[in-house]
Amino acid sequence: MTVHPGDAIGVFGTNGAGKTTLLRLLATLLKPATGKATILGADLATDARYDVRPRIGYVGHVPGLYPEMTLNENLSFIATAMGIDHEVVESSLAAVGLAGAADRRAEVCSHGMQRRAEFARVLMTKPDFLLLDEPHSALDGNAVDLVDDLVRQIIDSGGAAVLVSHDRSRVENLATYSVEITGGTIA
Amino acid sequence: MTVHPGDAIGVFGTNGAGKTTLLRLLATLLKPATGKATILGADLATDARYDVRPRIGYVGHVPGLYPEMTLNENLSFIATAMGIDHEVVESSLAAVGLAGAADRRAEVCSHGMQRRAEFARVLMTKPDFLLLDEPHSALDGNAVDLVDDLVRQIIDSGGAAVLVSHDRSRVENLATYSVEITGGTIA
Amino acid sequence: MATLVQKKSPVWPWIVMAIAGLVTFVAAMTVPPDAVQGQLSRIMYVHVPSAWLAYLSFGVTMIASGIYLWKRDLEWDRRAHASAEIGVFFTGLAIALGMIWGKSTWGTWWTWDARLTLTAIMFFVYLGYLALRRTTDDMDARAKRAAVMGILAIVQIPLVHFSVIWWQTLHQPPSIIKPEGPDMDTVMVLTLLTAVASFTVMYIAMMVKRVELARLEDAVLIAEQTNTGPAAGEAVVAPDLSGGA
Amino acid sequence: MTRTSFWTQAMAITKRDVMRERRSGEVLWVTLPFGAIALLLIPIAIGTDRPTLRAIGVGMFWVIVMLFGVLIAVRQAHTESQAQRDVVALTGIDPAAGYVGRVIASFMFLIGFEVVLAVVTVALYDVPLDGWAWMPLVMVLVGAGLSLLGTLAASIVSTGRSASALVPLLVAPLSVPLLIGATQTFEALRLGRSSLTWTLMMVIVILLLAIAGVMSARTLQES
Amino acid sequence: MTRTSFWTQAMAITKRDVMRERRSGEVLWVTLPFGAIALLLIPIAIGTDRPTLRAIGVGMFWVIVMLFGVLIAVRQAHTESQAQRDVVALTGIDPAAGYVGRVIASFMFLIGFEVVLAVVTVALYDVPLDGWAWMPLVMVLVGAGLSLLGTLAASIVSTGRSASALVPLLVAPLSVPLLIGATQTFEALRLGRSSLTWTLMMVIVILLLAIAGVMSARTLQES
Ligand code: HEM
Ligand SMILES: Nc1ncnc2c1ncn2[C@@H]1O[C@H](COP(=O)(O)OP(=O)(O)OP(=O)(O)O)[C@@H](O)[C@H]1O
Ligand SMILES: Nc1ncnc2c1ncn2[C@@H]1O[C@H](COP(=O)(O)OP(=O)(O)OP(=O)(O)O)[C@@H](O)[C@H]1O
Ligand SMILES: [Mg+2]
Ligand SMILES: [Mg+2]
Repeated sequence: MTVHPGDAIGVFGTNGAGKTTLLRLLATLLKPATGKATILGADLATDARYDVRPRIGYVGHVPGLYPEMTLNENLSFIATAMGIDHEVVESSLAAVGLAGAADRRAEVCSHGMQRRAEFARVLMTKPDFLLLDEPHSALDGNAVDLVDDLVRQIIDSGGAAVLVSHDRSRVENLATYSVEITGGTIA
Repeated sequence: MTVHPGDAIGVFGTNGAGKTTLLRLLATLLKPATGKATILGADLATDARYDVRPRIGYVGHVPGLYPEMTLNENLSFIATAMGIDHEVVESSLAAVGLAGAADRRAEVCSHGMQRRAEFARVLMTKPDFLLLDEPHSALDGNAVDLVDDLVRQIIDSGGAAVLVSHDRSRVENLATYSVEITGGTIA
Repeated sequence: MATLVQKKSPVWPWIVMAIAGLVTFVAAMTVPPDAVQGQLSRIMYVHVPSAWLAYLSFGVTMIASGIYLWKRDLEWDRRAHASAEIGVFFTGLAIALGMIWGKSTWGTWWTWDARLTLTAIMFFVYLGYLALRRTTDDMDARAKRAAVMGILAIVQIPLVHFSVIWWQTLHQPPSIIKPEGPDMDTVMVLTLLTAVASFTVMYIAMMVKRVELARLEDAVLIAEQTNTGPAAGEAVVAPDLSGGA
Repeated sequence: MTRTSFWTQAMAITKRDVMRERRSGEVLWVTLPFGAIALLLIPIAIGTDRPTLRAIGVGMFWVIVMLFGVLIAVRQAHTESQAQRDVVALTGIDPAAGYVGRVIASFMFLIGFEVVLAVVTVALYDVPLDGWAWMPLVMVLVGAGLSLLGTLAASIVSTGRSASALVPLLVAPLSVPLLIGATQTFEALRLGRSSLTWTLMMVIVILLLAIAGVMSARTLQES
Repeated sequence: MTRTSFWTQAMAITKRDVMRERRSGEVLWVTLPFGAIALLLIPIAIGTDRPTLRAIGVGMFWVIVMLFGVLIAVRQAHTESQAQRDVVALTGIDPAAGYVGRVIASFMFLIGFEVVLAVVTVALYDVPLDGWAWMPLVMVLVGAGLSLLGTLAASIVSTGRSASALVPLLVAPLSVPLLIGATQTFEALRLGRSSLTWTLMMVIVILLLAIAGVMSARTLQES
């Protein structure tokens, strides 16, 4: 399976099929036990995978925010570490409709707000390769459109995206093609 | 707003509107600051709310399983505490398609498997009042049908259900009527 | 992966171990008893080599760990592992014999003493090294974590060795490896050296056997990991919609 | 569905805690080694003067038991998530039964902890063994007191973030009588006096804690 | 997007840790009071015999600093979820910078911890103040050593089953030289000898730990 620039791939499969595992593997967060995979030109089994990390935009199904820090602080931390301008933090939060909640601690934000903040993070880092795990869950109608927009932006500017989802109709709209996973094998 | 036996109510609203808060309130997990609410005949502001708890089936958007215990152990714990026969644990897990994963620790189960286990728990306790927060997220097609079935069963046998969701079309199919929440007020 | 399993397992290490053990025993039994401690001083010819071989084993673990981190060759990880396990064995032996000895000379099995306590800590630290290896089946991750610990844990050795100089305690201070040269009776020194030499040979034989076993263990692990059996996702089946529980 | 009895509920909770401990090995593999290491480090730090070590050995043992014992008992405050608490609350378990169940589990861990550390202390400090026949009784009392105290503290912590600041304030004044009771029992025995007063004091503290814990259980469960 | 420098990255991590501590108050409100309580309980337990207290005061101080200090430094192993670790890893931060950043944060907490406990010790134990001029240096060395050690131990065990079980075993061997260095420095000063050897030993241990931590950071980040 090869993902080309400009591609958006939908990945489907039953619960426990291995979709999340595949995504974390592509995100360089897991190392392949066997087999070979290359991402943005870097072999996933070698240390080269570290170099491509800043170009990957990954959103898992569990938010990775620090609960006791505000949304703004959470994103600012990432921005400082990656050398992103702090104005971008605010504009990204505003872009996902969280301008008013920027100074709220993540733990008091609703599930959907936390997920929005995760998308703000991805927006901020302008990745070339987008990896989204169940991107539409917990988001309301507006936010869902926002995510679709984000994906289109990335692939239009020559990036690629892999979307894991159970919401077939929505993702198939977005994806250039789709694959099915069963029992760890890509069909 | 009154929920009658046999009703299934869909609750919609933007992210952060207060849907989860409403649900936890109805589940007696939060105490209302102002206003009055009664559930299964018990006033939510008084201690009577404790007595109705075993009759409530609540599934939050975060799974409440103990990660280091197996699915079977997680459910057995609840069963012992509530005086439910242990055979029901196994049949409930089988009913959600997890018979083969019953002896896996919750932490190695995929997100969807954990959610299925939560539904097995609700199935096991046979509640009169079902409160589901984003019931369809993270579930594959099969499991989604299961949830719908569960809701129908409960309302057919004279129970009631409140479903919080962003998946309007699916919930509207199921619900006897729907409400919209904006900024904490039920419209 | 076929290289991991040798066709024929060598028998010589077993023979070498037996001979080395016998030599040590004979040497310890033929040397004249110590003037002060009598027959029990014979324990020394096993106690001291055990302690030294423990040092040697842990030293080899450190070096092999370092080479592993450099070359990323799992063979070095297996050597580090094997050596640590043998080292734990020798440490245990030194402690057990020391306790028996202590019961007769100090009148107690165990006492607060810097060397005793630090030796005990060393024992547990390397047990911890072995435990760390059990926390994951991912061979690379396991090797890397273990290698870092295998290198760090080496500080135990100078600590144990010099502890008797740092504190005036009950245990014998170094009597052979020290600036002024050995101050023991020549016969005793020679016997001790014989014992140390045969223990070293025994160590080498044990290493050969243990590394061989480690290869087999890894081969089994690889077989388990490549033959995934029923795919993980197959534990989940379509729900039973026939009416639930 | 039949409503279950208080003891069934408490036992379900105890069983859960024991199982979680068996899987995570937190007490067995972290707290216990730390306690033992503490006892080992003390002589290294204060010097290996045997009479001093003999003199402070028993006291040190109790201090380590108190400190780590409380840590064992409050551990659950950190290991339970909001979602998990919700699930337990909705079973309709009597919060008092939950409290008792958790106390029993902690008590079992603490007794194990005390026994192992006692062996280590005797081995390392060469402590005088007079009055050892009282040891089991005192250990049980201290174990009961600490588990009641720690579990109560843990329920206070889990009700809110800033509340954790209260734990040391709660634990310190209440663990002192336990510590005094434990050490003075042996001091009294050594001097040939009756140690009944001290035992009685510990029993009273334990009763107070048990009453406080059971009575406040429901109040503390709400967020 | 420009790739940021090592120190920018390390500082981002330090800032994050300081902020999380400020919000949760884990060190300030739990570990610190517990350490102080420990120092308070000891005289209660072993009797308030002044010469004995004077003799053991300094040693006790260091033992408590070691035990709780390590707990402070390994706390992050428990407080960071997989999802949070993933997010940090994907920023492409140099793992060595992450290590250094976490060490600096722990170091700052530890220095605060040491200062407060030192005050408590002086107040409670009436310890001799000879050689107090060396105190800041030794405190800094111990703080540095413990934060390097604890952070390294936390990253060695951060993944894998029942991993936290290993923390005490990892920490014990390396904390012993620090403890010996700290206590013997003052012992040497008391006896009028040079304490340089001890200081040197601590510096060597610290250097070893720093090298080990930085070199192994990338290796250990992978699961
Ligand atoms: C549990 C008790 C004991 C333990 C854990 C123990 C441990 C050790 C260790 C680790 C060494 C190696 C030291 C080094 O060279 O760096 C050693 C050496 C030695 N031990 Fe023991 N020992 C114990 C009891 C005894 C007793 C009771 C005696 C005799 C009374 C004894 C006599 C010696 C002697 C003579 C050496 C050689 C010292 C040298 O030349 O360096 N040990 N012991
Ligand atoms: N513990 C808390 N303290 C203060 N405010 C909170 C707390 N929990 C939630 N809130 C706030 O209450 C509001 C409603 O949250 P709630 O979780 O009910 O939203 P929701 O409708 O479920 O949203 P979503 O669709 O994102 O799940 C949010 O603005 C949130 O920030
Ligand atoms: N850490 C782990 N150790 C062992 N097995 C694991 C681990 N994590 C996941 N698994 C197993 O791997 C399989 C695939 O899990 P994965 O999370 O990739 O599924 P998924 O396709 O994302 O499912 P879902 O739709 O439920 O999110 C599952 O059977 C799960 O039990
Ligand atoms: Mg998944
Ligand atoms: Mg919600």
